[in-house]
Amino acid sequence: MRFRDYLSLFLVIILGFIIFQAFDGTIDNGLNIKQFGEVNLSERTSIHYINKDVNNESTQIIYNESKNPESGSANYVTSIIANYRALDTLGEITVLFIAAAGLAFVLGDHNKNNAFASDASFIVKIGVKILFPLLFLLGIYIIIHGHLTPGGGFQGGAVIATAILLKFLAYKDYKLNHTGLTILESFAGISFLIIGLIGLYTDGSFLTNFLANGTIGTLFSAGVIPIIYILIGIKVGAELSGIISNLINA
Amino acid sequence: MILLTTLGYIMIILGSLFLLLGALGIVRMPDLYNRIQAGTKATTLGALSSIIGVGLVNPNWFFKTLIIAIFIVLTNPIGSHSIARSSYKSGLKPELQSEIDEYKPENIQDERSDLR
Amino acid sequence: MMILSYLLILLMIIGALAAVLFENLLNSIISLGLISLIAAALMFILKAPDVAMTEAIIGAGLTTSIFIFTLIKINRGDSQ
Amino acid sequence: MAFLNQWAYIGGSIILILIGLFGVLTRRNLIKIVVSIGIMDTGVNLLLVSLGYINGGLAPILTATNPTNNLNFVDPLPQALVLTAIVIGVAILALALSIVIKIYENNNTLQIDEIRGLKL
Repeated sequence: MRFRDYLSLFLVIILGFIIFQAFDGTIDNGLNIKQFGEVNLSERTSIHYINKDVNNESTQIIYNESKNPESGSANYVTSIIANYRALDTLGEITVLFIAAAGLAFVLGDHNKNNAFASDASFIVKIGVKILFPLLFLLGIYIIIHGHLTPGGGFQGGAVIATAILLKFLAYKDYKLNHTGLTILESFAGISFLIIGLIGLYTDGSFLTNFLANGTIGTLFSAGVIPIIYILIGIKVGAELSGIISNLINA
Repeated sequence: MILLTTLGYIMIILGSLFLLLGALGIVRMPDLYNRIQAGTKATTLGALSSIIGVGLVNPNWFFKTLIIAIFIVLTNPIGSHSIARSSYKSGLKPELQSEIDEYKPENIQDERSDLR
Repeated sequence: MMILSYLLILLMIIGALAAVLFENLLNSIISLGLISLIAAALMFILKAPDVAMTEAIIGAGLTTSIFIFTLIKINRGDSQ
Repeated sequence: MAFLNQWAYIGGSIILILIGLFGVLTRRNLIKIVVSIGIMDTGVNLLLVSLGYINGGLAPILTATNPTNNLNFVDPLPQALVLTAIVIGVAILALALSIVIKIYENNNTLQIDEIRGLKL
């Protein structure tokens, strides 16, 4: 440990003391941070999200019975990501795209030296041959059921990227078709924007839920939310696969 | 119904016993290859039986637990095989030297190189 | 359940100290994966299954493999 | 025990952030610095999720066993924020690692003391 280390330790301890003061719920510090677990949900705006009705009075929702609430997905996290704050999600996948493009720009495009000297063993090859379609199917299942169960586009896209990572681990000459990846990404992004613009045209605000909502809790429900989540899944899967492919073949 | 629940709890207890045995094996065994053997075999059986036990206790989840069990059966042996192979290739010697080393490249009679 | 979560938090802090203080790069990368896995378990205890799934897939799976590919690249360059 | 009940999650994640900050400030290996940034990322995510927890709350998903919205759910808003933050985090780590690879190719070292100039 040199002098710089002790100085950093001192600074970090001072900063930690200040942050702990800010989170102390017994002091009235004007930050409205309650004690752990004592949050009153009605003091936060998200109580409207819980009632799935921001514009009108709150209603009661019953699983498998209620028809046409404002955002018809049974998973509240999905209805926030893909409906109430879908503009944030659009910005987020833009950030993801910029990071992937920056990685490809920095690493360059010489697809010559592979990361691995030889193929994996026979057992791994056979295992990947069985596991790859199963993992791909699991990813698609997670994406499609994003509005009913935990999961959705981000998780399913990451599962699909993991399946492609397994292919890279098994075969040293495995290459992804980068043109196809680009087409998939562009298709997903443009369709997201077009769905938002259709909402702007029909109901007067960007990314409105303009399709019929259906009964809450069934597979064909929640209007545009499953479509948006499928597009997010395609985009996230393509971009994470592209990142992995660029890192391996750099 | 009570029968299924009892069976499920028995399987969970059995599975955790196998997991405990696997952990003991990892502490007790002398080198990496023995540890992989203890860790993988006992852990696969333990995780499998406890997951099936969960599916029996709550029958709504049975098919999902079956899918998880299939994934464990497929991935766990492949992973431990890769670990053992890469540690052999990077030159880790076993603790107890044995005379026969069938995995050496000159000892393999078969011409197909991808069987190694 | 609460005792379990306290133990997990303690293990996570020990893992973070190990990840920062270890000299070997591979050890600290594996410690980072361990931290992500424990954080996924804690988020499941905090009733956030979506976040737990994401953290388990991305934090423990993809991040670790990306770091290890970087290590492979750098060692390959070192030997040449 | 009441002290632990209140401070375990919040304190643990703040300590995680501080450990990551200490690593960023003191380590000299570039990959070690990126690992420390990853630790800070995990700590921030855990802190945000634990701020939305409610004692005795349920996971914010309507199912056949929790069929109505009158139940006591935890706050879903921090969860949605953290869900996007994790995906952005892995992309940013990958970008940082690609820059690390380039720096290694140009300078043949990872120690930040020995890197002279920015000859990219």
